Amino acid sequence: MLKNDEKVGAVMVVGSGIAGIQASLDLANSGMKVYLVENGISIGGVMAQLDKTFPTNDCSACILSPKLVEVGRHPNVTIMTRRTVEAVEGEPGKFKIKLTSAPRYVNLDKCTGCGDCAKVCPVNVKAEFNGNLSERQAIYRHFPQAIPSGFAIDKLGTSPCKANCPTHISVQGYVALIGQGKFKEALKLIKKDNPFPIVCGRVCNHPCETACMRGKVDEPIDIMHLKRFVADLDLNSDTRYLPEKKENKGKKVAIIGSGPSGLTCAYYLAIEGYDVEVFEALPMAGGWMAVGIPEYRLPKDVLRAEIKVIEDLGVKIHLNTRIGKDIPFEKLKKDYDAIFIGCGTMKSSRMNIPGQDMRGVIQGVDYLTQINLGKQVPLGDKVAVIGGGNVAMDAVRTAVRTGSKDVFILYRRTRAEMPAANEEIEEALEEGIKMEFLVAPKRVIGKDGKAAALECVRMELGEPDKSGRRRPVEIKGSEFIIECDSIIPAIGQEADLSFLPKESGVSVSEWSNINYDPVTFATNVPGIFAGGDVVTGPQTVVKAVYSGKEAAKSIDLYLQGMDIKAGREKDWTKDLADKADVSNVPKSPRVKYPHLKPQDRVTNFREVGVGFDEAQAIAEALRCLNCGICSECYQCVEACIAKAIDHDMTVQEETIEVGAVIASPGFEIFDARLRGEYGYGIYKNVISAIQFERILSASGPYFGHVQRISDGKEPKKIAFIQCVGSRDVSCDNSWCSSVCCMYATKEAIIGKEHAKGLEPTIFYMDIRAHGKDFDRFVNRAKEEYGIRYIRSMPSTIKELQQTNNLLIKYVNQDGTFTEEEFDMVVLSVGLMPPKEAKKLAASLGIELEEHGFCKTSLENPVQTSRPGVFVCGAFGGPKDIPETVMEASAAAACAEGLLASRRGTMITPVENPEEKDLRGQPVRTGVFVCHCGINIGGVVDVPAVRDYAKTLPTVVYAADNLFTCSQDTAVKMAEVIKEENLTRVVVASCSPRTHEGLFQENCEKAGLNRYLFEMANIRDQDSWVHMHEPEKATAKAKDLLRMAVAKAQYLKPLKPGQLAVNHQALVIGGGLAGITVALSLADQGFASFIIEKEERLGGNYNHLYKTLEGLDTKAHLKGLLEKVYNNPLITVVTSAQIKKIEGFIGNYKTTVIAKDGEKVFEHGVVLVATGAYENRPKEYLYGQNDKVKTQRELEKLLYEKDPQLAAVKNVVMIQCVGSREKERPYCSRYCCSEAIKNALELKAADPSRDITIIYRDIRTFSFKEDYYKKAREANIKFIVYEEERKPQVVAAGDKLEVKVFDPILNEQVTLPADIVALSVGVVPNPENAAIGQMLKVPTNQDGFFLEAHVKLRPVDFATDGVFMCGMSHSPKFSDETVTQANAAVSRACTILTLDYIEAEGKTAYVNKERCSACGLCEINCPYSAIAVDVNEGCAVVNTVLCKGCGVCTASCRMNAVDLNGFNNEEVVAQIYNLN
Amino acid sequence: MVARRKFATLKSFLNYIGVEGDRTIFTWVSASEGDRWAQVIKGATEKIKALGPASKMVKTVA
Amino acid sequence: MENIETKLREEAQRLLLEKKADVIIGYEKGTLPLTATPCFITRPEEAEKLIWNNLCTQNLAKFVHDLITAHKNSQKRVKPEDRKKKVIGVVARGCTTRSIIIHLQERQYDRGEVYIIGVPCDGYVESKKLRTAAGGADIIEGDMEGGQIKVKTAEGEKTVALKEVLSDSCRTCRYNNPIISDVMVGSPAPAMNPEAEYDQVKEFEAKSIEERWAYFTKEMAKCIRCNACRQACPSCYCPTCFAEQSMPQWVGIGEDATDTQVFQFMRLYHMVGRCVDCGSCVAVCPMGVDLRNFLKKIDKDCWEMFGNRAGSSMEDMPPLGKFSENDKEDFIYNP
Amino acid sequence: MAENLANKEWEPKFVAIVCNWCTYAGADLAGISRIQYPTNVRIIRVPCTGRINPFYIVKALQSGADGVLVSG
Repeated sequence: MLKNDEKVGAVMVVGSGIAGIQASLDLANSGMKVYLVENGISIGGVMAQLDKTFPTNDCSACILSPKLVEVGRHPNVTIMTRRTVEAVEGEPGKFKIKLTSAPRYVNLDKCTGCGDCAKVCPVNVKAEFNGNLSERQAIYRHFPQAIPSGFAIDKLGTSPCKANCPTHISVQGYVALIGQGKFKEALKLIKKDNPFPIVCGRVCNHPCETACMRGKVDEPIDIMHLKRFVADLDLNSDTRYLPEKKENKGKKVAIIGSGPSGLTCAYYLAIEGYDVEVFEALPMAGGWMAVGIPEYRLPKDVLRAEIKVIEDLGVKIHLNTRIGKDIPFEKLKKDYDAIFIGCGTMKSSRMNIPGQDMRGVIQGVDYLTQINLGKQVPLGDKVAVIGGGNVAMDAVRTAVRTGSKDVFILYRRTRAEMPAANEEIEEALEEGIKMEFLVAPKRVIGKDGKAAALECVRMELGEPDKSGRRRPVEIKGSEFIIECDSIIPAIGQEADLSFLPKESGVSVSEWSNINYDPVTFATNVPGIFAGGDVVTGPQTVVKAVYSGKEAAKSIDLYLQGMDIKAGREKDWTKDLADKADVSNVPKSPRVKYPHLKPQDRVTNFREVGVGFDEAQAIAEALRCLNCGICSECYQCVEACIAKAIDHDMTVQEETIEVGAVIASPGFEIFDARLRGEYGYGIYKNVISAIQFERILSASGPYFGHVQRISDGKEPKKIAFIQCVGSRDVSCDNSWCSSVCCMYATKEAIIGKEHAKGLEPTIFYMDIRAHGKDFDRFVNRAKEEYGIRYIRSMPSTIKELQQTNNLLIKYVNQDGTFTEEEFDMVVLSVGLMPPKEAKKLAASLGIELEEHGFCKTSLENPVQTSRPGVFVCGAFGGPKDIPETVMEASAAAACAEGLLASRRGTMITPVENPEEKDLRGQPVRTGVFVCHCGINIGGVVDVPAVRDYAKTLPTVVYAADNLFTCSQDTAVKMAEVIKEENLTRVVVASCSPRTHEGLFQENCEKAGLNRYLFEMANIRDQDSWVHMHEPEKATAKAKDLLRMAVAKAQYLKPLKPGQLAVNHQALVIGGGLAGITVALSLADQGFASFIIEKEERLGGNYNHLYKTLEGLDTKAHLKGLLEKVYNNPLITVVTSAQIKKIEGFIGNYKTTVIAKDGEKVFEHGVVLVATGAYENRPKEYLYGQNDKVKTQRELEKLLYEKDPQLAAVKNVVMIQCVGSREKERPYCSRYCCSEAIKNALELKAADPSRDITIIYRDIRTFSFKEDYYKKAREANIKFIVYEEERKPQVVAAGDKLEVKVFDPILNEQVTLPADIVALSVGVVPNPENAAIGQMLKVPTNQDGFFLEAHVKLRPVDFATDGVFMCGMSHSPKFSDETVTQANAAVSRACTILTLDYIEAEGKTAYVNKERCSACGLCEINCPYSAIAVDVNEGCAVVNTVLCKGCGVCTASCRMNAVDLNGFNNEEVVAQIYNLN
Repeated sequence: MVARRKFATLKSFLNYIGVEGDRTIFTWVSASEGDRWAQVIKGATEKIKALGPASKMVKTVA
Repeated sequence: MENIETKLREEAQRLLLEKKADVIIGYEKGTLPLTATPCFITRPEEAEKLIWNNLCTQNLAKFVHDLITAHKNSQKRVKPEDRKKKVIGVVARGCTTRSIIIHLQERQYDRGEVYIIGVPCDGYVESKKLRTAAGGADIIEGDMEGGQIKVKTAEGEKTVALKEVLSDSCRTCRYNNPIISDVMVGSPAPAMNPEAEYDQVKEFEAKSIEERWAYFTKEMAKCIRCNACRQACPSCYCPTCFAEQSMPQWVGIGEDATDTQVFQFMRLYHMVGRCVDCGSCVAVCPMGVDLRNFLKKIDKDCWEMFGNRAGSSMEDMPPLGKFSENDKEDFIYNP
Repeated sequence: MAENLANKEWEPKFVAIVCNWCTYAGADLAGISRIQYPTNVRIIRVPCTGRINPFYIVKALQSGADGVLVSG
């Protein structure tokens, strides 16, 4: 065990859905440092994707957003996205956690979330946030209110095309840009890495296409010709692209040779600011590009145009200047700061056969050079070209064009081994050129000293040689003679290094290539670099370009005196984006590249390729699979004004020290494709519930319009199929996902609200509405919305070809089948363990349970198998939001309990800038009008409202925002406040009830007092309620805004008071909840008083023996009570009654009547744990016949091993006795499990017993479903009954009979019973109302306490400082009670840990001169916060007690009392501005 | 609750001096009653519409 | 009456001599014939000036409040422990004591700060009525005896029955004897006719809304905003009347008719549970605005809705400072 | 006024002075639930109906509101 001072006051929360967020907030608000770690790019989890939440139909985003913002801005929370936990070492109190972070490629400190990057991103991918129903860009955020609000880039790795391109151009990038019609941008991107797109768009050997992933589907993208397309566009445009040159560096570089490597080197050096001079021996620039490649492949004027760009950059090209002859090499060395040698291989290799020097034998290189330089070379009719490379092809095709009739190739290997580009060979064949394979020349046969024939020999392929190609071997005796007029050997080239004197010291290889460094292209002599064919031997243009580019970088570094090699080596084969499964990609062949017809080209030198037109280019580009996702086109980099984008980010590792870990990774949604019979992924109109949720969402793919995927039409009949991937052993998911019945009901209701004609049907097994107010929700769905519920599981779904409608076949209760057609099917997919569960469990060192969810302790559902590591939310099992939130708070409480001693040691205090002094300042109002996406903007003419705002008095600034609540707007607002020197801020958006605080914080951050802020509610009370009257809604928005602006000018800066906090707690009720609360508080170091009205502690838990899961509750309770009584921080008062509770948050005073008289306790918070009671039934002969028992009574008999059970053979259990009825329309939640628990126990004791459970719906949610399954396997019978057809219990002699209608048999059955056990349910504590009144907190219509918010504040009351837990809230299981108790403690600790509470700022104040001290205010004040001071002769306000209700103010005839924030001037200003 | 007495007397007095009682409407809507609010507004709009534009005690600003 | 006046003077003298009161507010003979005017006596010998008859019109509670407030303001600079108490003696009939009760309910002063010399009341003469009865001319001389008033004007002499010229408030007065007092002078006066208290209101209520509005606007149109009503009213003691407040300015100060309507309406409305129907405002109004018609409505509502009659009991709370489960809710709209 | 009544286009404009915790929240809920209602109302939010000075109602009428709704 660590000592307290060795612990770390920080907690890591892994997973940032609502569970992680709530846990983080509780921890951070009670003095803990929090690292909130998230896999994805933003927080919010699945809740952010939901449209509404059940059972109140609150907008999910609306209630979540403030939490997102709060956690996003919390100074004690560090949000870490794209992180993975790798390992957790250490012990509770001090863990070392190893994390890796995947690069985001966007610097969050700089990103403002403006979205300019996404606007220019050419890559569209499916938006998983919208259930893949819409598209997003490769740079993205999930939704506008996302936290962090910054963007992120998705990269799967380097796309193979880019990796395989020798120059590593962002191929995917320019292809994507072409696909978007951004041709200039595409060219610019190409030229970043290759200054010869015109050339490489024509004559490249395009290894990119070889690597293209599309090639695995059908054919690779025609990348080369796309490049030509944009290059030609540039070529033909009025203003050609010329890169920006950097400042002149005053240094000179000489380049030998004007081939692709030399000119590329020149190009990039010129851009870098060097004076570059190129020396070319020939009269034409371009090297082999000019003199090697024939006109018909690369027209000379086109090449000249490409080179002109380089000259335009300031590069001087000296033609006809041969180094070594015209200028000595040594002079260059002296005159220039650096030299690049790119002289190429301009010498043909010799065949070394007899007769090779005869007339009529002309070297291929020489032949092409002569022709390209415009000279005539007479060849005769029969021409033999020897070789299989590109030079051979060029020579042979040129010979055809110069008029030779019989032109052929002789090649010593086969077609497959020919090194020439395939299209070259193809085109040559098209042009009628013959090719002889496996033929080698032996000697030239002359006539008159001129070649006349060639003796050849046949070859065969032997073993592979060094190059990997099979070596040709002579076939002895196969010699033959071919007649010919000319022989053109084109078997290879080598460099002419005669210009390079030995003294230069430049090292040369045995192949007479210059030795070089393959990364830097430096020679062994400093300052001398070399590239292109001269270092590699004859290669391609594109490789030469690469060497020139890299050499330029080296020269730049060299001339700046820097290390030329450091960090430049890069393995392009790593991180290849080539692993994607392309098997499902639909085929779409290449766009045919237009050529001149062979008959139109063989007689001339016209360019063979015609080039794509725009439409063709775009179509071809759009074939790209975006295999890397991000195409690295760098458009975002250019678009980003904030310079936030960095494509070079890499994976990082880090280690963080914390005291505890909370795992909240959430869940995975079941992949419905695994249930093939429903056709998900095949039938277009079969969608998953999460997709439907997005369809319903106003910010979703269809902006909230309910429509079908196939045709965009509004569906009429829509079927929900429950339990897809839940309660389903066939896919190994035996558990119940707990939430689907409710979300399906919600989606059906909301769907119907969106599309009035919708007719939803829900197919189900049991409706599991086991939560607070859930049954009411389902009843409303049935009764008010007419939603049809069918208790049946469809067996198949078929799609109808014409309509894409779906035919569902299902079995009726009587066994017959029905087939029914639906327009759309929604699958209620279940909750699965998170994908990364196993890996995460291994990293965290925790165990998983059998289904793959996190294994938890029976006593404490947030405790994992490893001490110090806690769990909350769906990772511990499927659950809904309030339970998740409770667990989150409970986990926070447990972590705090462990680390209480280190509270406050690692946090950052909130610091706001100093407030502006407004004295003497005129009122300057800034107005921000919100579109709220389309929520407001879709109805109200927002720009018109904005412009109207500008006309209002005091308004000096008005703007409209897409989402005023987003973080980027917050930043902007703060800037505007400063820049415009605003003294008032008015936001026209949503409700101040949800967003005022957020905007006020923005004001504070800009140094403006938070009370100088006002809102106009133009969404909840305008656009949303006047959706069909846009003009009137706009007029109303203007009115509301005018009123708000009018009010704002009278607002005053306020300074709220402070209030000391008492650090003790009052716990009302000493059941399991109360005990847990007290112990948990004690763990955190806080004293508490348990007030219990009974004589002993324990409440209902006293009556429990075992839980369904097998916890020995008697032993558990005993252990807890021992701890309670031994804990010095806990005071227990039993047989006690609360007389009165005075005071308020932080300072309560409670008077308790105990056995030994009245006691007064002072405390800072109140935790209500008043519990509930077992219902006492009147029906089914209970109380009249002693064989009718409650489940609790039966449990006692069972575990006390009562002898009277021995003879019991027939047991009938009746569920929902007194629950889910008119009088008590709620479900008591635990009865189904309790019945199954007792039934299993009865059966285990005596397997011969006949047990029947008569039920309405079996609600064994989550893993409890396994016990239901076990019960059925144990032959326990289940008969369903409807509310209007209840069973009857009748006495039959000394036995009982239960009569019930069995819908499967379709008849009344009579069951004999030795015992009838009633599941009687729960009734609320009748004293709740009285206690509620003392605390000024409400109960709901059923008599349970009403929480502040059913989803996100399940243990809080609206009244600060009061919390609830256990069955005072609603019926629940004991383990849930423990969780809720811990949760309440966590919430309470956010107050108990404070030394001071900030009082409300909007409190009453007295204008002394007006006050006559009449005391009417004092009589009226409900909080005793105002009283007449007799000596002063006027009323005085206690601002700490004042809740700002203003009752005092209206009772004052003198208007002497007024209310800050709502003062008379402010309200009257609004009234005056009505019209 | 105290406020109710104020409104009851105010409404009665306004009516007494000749300002139609239906111009001042007092009601309650709880936080969970969105629908009631809509009904209140519908009803109030109808009542007030039936009275025609206000003229009594209305200050006309030149 | 002579008998009462004598006792009154004796009592006043005794109070001043015994220093049980620092000042006594009563009535003395007015300078004009058939008038009485408030007087303030601080010396025992001045007690002889005091009179008590049907000409004593004004509600002296107003002056009690004024004197005590002035004294308290003068004490504000004194340390609390050194502050001096001042006791005001007041000649009080029923309505005066009701106003004092309201003051006490509204904690304007302590019961010990006022010494109430209760006097029975059978009504006071409303001067406007007397003048009309006398023919409308200035009264030169007058005498009152045995329920008859002899009046002499430039146009001649006339005898008027006292009950003909009593104030409307007095005719239907329910509390014409003091509700509280420290000493009672004289025996209780006989009851007036309280049953007819709301007859006029009921009649007005029965009129059409347009008729009512026409009457309201007609009466308000007379008002010249001289504030005499406010100055006379014992319940109007606000340090700064809303009509004079700024930030916000509640009522325009120009001649706009609606501003006058709003001013009067709100002043009248401020009388909920606070108007004792003493008639002082009516008596002082130079324009003869029918304020009572509206004040009685407020009184009636207060009684019918909350069972409260202003200042009728020391035990009462201000009706707007509380509520009852039995309050009617019929004014609440249910869609 | 008769003219105005005859004019079907006339729409009243009235002010609702409402409590923040009850009616204002209820009105928000109407919005969240997208319950549609006439546009004639302009809401002034106060913390509690107890804060509503009767004077506000009179001032609203004087300012030309066709009606005043007070809702707690």
